[in-house]
Amino acid sequence: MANEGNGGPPPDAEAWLELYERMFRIRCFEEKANDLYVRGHMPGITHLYIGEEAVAVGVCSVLRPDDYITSTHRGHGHCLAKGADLYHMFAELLGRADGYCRGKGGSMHIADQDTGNLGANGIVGGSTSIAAGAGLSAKLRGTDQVAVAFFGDGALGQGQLYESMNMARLWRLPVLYVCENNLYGEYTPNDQTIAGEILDRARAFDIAAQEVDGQNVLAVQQAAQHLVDRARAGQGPAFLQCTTYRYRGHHVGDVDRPYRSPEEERAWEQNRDPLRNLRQDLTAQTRTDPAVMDQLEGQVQTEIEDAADQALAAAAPPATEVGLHVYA
Amino acid sequence: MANEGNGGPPPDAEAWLELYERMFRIRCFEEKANDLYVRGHMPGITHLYIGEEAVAVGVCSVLRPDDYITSTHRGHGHCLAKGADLYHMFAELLGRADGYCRGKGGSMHIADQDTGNLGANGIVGGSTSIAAGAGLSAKLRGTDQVAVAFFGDGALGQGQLYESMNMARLWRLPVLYVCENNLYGEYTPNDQTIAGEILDRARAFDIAAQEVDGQNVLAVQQAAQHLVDRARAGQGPAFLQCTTYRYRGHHVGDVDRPYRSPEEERAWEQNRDPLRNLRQDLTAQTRTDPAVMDQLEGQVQTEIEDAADQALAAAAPPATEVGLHVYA
Amino acid sequence: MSMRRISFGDAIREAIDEEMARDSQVFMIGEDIGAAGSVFKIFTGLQDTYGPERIIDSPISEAGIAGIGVGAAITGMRPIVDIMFGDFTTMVMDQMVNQAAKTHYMSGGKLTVPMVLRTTMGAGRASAAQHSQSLHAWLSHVPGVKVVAPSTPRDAKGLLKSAIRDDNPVAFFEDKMMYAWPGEVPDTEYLIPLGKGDIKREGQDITIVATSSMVHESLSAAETLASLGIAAEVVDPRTVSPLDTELLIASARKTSRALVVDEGCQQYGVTGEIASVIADGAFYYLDAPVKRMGAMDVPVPFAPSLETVTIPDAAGIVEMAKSLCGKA
Amino acid sequence: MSMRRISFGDAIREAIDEEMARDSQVFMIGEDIGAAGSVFKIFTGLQDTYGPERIIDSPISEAGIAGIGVGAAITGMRPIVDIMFGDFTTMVMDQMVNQAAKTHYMSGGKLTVPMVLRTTMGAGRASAAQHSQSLHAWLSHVPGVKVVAPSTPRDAKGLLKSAIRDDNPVAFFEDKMMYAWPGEVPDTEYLIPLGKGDIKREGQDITIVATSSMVHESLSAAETLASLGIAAEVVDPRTVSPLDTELLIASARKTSRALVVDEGCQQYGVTGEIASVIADGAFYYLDAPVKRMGAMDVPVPFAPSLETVTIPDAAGIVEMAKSLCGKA
Ligand SMILES: Cc1ncc(C[n+]2csc(CCOP(=O)(O)OP(=O)(O)O)c2C)c(N)n1
Ligand SMILES: Cc1ncc(C[n+]2csc(CCOP(=O)(O)OP(=O)(O)O)c2C)c(N)n1
Ligand SMILES: [Mg+2]
Ligand SMILES: [Mg+2]
Repeated sequence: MANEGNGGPPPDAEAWLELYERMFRIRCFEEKANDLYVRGHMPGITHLYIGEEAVAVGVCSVLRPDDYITSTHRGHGHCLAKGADLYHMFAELLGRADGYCRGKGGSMHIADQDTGNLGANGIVGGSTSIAAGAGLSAKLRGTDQVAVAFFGDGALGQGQLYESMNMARLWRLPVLYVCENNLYGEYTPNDQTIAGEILDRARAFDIAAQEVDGQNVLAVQQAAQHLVDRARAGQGPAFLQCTTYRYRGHHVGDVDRPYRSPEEERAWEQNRDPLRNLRQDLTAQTRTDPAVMDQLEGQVQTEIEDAADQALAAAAPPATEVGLHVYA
Repeated sequence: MANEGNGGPPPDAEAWLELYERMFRIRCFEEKANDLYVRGHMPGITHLYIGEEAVAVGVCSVLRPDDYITSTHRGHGHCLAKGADLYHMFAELLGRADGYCRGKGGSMHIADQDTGNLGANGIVGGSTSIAAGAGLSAKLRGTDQVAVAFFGDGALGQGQLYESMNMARLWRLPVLYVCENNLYGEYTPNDQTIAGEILDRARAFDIAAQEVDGQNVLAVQQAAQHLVDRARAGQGPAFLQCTTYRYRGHHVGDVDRPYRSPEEERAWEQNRDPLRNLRQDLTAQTRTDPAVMDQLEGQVQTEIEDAADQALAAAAPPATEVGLHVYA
Repeated sequence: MSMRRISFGDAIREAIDEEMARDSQVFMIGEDIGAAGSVFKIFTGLQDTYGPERIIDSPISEAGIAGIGVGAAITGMRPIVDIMFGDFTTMVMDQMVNQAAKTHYMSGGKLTVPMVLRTTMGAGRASAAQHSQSLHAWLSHVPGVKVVAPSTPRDAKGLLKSAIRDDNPVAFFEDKMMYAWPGEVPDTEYLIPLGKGDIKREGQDITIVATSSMVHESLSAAETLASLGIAAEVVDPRTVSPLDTELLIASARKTSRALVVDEGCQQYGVTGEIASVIADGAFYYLDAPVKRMGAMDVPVPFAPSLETVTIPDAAGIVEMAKSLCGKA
Repeated sequence: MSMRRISFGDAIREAIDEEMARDSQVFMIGEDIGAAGSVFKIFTGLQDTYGPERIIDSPISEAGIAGIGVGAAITGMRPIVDIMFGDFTTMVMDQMVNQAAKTHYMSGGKLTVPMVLRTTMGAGRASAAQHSQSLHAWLSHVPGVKVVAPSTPRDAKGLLKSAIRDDNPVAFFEDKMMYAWPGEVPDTEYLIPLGKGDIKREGQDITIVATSSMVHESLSAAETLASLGIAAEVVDPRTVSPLDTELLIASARKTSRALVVDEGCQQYGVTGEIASVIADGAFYYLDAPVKRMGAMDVPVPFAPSLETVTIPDAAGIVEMAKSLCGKA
């Protein structure tokens, strides 16, 4: 039972349902994104967040709208969890003028300052110091905003992360480093690329660091709440390692996956699925009628379908826009 | 008594005298370099190693001629400790054709492959991955050479160092990371630039790390011997923090030094001087007659004077050489 | 000479395979190049042949592996450093420019850096701004590095073999769009010298200097132009630096008109250098100004409706050539 | 308008002081810029006025502070990132090129990056190859970044104030040799717009386009040329990108001869772009080929006997101008 033993708050059906809905929305969004790719509607490729929903939803559930996040190439989940709108996201993935970036960014560069999303990023590790800069900015402007840097285990290979953590700690910046450890960087298992213990990488800079089950949204939420409160209170940066797993390929085109076993994939999907986890908790601990969840799922699926259809019908940006936005 | 308590080998007058001579040679070289600068003979500026002699001499005393070192902007000590010749060094500092680099490198870029010195470096942290590359090269070529990366505490700010340590550990490369912690990076005390504990920065990568009194050449030698033997035996990289102090300015032009107190400087010079330390040990423990050391010092001073005079008399490279060595 | 038809990607793999077979000093390091055979799947099988010690999967540490390449190169190896996307050369500039390019010169000719940096260039895959750049102009600005940008499988194989044998750092740019493109290569071993351009099509009316994939756009433009009575000469420098200026100038003097096409951004890019070299060297022979066609000076947009307009194409080349020949 | 005589360094400090006084969003971050007042001693006292929170001494983490600048800029601040030597911009290319330059475009115009990257350029101090480069050509190749290279205290102050107020990333290159050079600046506040060149001396016989310190070499050359009956017009673009092409072309059309002088390496550098722009735009007016004088294409050597030959100087400019005017 996910929230047992993590000494979390007493079951709150309302709140849990909302977490469930958010995670489910991300999963459906990604399934639809994959579908759009397979059906040849989406230009380029995209990286799906399926399996990792609890990380983005758990962390963002404790953030304020004016808090910042920096995201990664696998950014749809962060974007939605922080409050982005389905239609403008699909439109961006499809390269339409109605997209969040008027079609100029695409899947890997969705940004939405209205929800505090400073942007997905195509450069592994690239956003870790950008998040520190957002934290410094909040501090200089005298607000109590917090900046969260989401990054994958692969970013542990980038020196930039360490420069960022050093300065964040020196200046007690309100930054939460969220490492989404899904065991692989592209096609390489990370035991081949990471020496030592991940948490020690943060502790070496005297940064509070802890690990949490990234498939348990309640556990993620609780851990994030603690570390974000700390940062907001001026107690400096923290590091949260979320152990998780991407069910699908590195990107939508990675279907064979010779670098890992079907057994491993099945084990994660069947025993540790964040949605199934929470669904069980909802029924077992809050006595929520499964029908409620089924209905919720139905609504979300309709939302997704409508948003995707609307996006498919939207217009591509006219060639005349190519020269816009090079300079402000 | 420097070597007491470090359980070092039984006093060996011969060996200790040689260490003393090497340290004294470096100090005299630097005094002369400063003198050449002050008298307007040296182009540009240079960074003196005075006060830190025990680090380079202690570490290099356990290296073989075919082992590699990568050095820093404060590199004269490393260069001499690894076996460089006084005349060619002075000639390089003065921009003469007889210099180690035919006058093209100068103080900050002296390299001498004959003694395994892969070069001083003007880029802080820049040589840490070069040393890892030399270690990888030794491993691939099947030799048992070891590569030592000397770098200052300031290099702890460079992400490059962490990328290098991660790979060195992953592939068990024969690399010794020697951090010369002299408390300052240029004009900034390093408590303002380093979060957490220095040794933890290496341990986070599961790299064996230890600290040693950088003013005690016997202690440095003993620690280095252990870590170099380990690396040579295929047990992987190690990290040695040597606490030391530069008596003079960041460079020869830094004479006022408002960023630190004269008291602090005096304390280091009077209580922890590596030369005085060893001289005391030599007399007290090996019963070496002070006259022997005085005579040795006299000889070294003469060497230095002769080498410098010879370099002053040497010719500058003809302008026709400017286009040479751009490509091999 | 009997020929075979292979893809550009195969040509790259064959060159590396042959050089690794003949010289044990050659090894390759990069991300996902081993078991995964690179994200472009061009190295499938190579690690099986040479093992993980010579085809090294690295962490996501571009700066670090470039530095490791430098260190290995100056100590007797011939590393090939694979940087997945040319956009990430932004992270290796320090090692390439301050170390690799200058080591031979700064050491007065003592140390050499026989290293190859392989990376990609080219837009057209809806990969957006951080995975579509052609940044070969930067390293071409740096003395001490050679820069190659081949256009055909035959050139790619012959030039890469020469690059691996060259005693200087060589940056090798491969247009990722061309990996699957087929072409003829000799059955027997051959080399193509660095620094020598190649006339891909002869003509008397106008010289079109083109690099990498732009050679193919220019050749198809030349076909169209021929049907309009304009005989275009298509010249491929193949090596961007050092540039085969004689060949370019001779062609322009012959045709009295010149157009330079390259996929890097036009401003301060490759076309500026080549155009100014021709405008100077052929000044008294030119009947029209030397024109340039680089990529549009905007970040590469994601939406295909925008991306396509940013890349020079055959149609645009035809228009420009016609107007230069007074046939517009 | 009443004027004062101040040094180039003072002009930089005054611009920053005035902008920090008028706008609390402006802050500066860099190495040794606080208590030490920068290694060039141009910021003495600034930290006393604005405190360590707005004049931030950073660790030696160029990539990190550039990223922090980007993050602070997109969240409401106007950071000035100080990179001590232009040679170290090799370490900020990723943040400047993949993040700062593209964020506005990739976000479809939503996010802006009002950030100034200040750094140095120029050889002549016997600082050798890693502390003497002029690398402004690279960022000039990148759409989305503006690049400034002022030649006088007056231009420096007015342009830096405009750069700080600009909503785009601006790279500001200061020739370290000029910091002590005096010049007239207005007593009252003024701005100089980015993108506008300036005719530093009028003439009818030849146009000399020069940047940064080369403007002074060109002006003294113009003096000599005048005595030989050649009236040279010295044009200073001031902003390298975006380039004031109209001004340059108009001048060349008027004089019918042009020479471009810049201290960056000549190959694939600033002179190539400017020369090709003029050769194209003034083609039908030119009596002679447009000539270029960049730094010699070699790493900057240490020995003064070699270094001096690598930098374009007045004597060389005079010779070139004479031959262009048929007076050689
Ligand atoms: C600096 C850089 N190097 C390489 C890449 C290519 N790349 C894209 S995603 C990726 C793997 C990232 O792994 P991880 O950080 O664990 O994120 P995950 O994909 O597992 O979510 C790589 C190597 C990149 N985008 N940026
Ligand atoms: C990448 C880089 N950034 C900045 C500098 C300028 N710089 C030269 S030495 C130095 C301080 C280095 O401090 P440390 O590593 O502790 O060595 P120390 O001088 O104390 O021996 C700095 C900042 C540089 N050379 N390289
Ligand atoms: Mg991962
Ligand atoms: Mg130090």
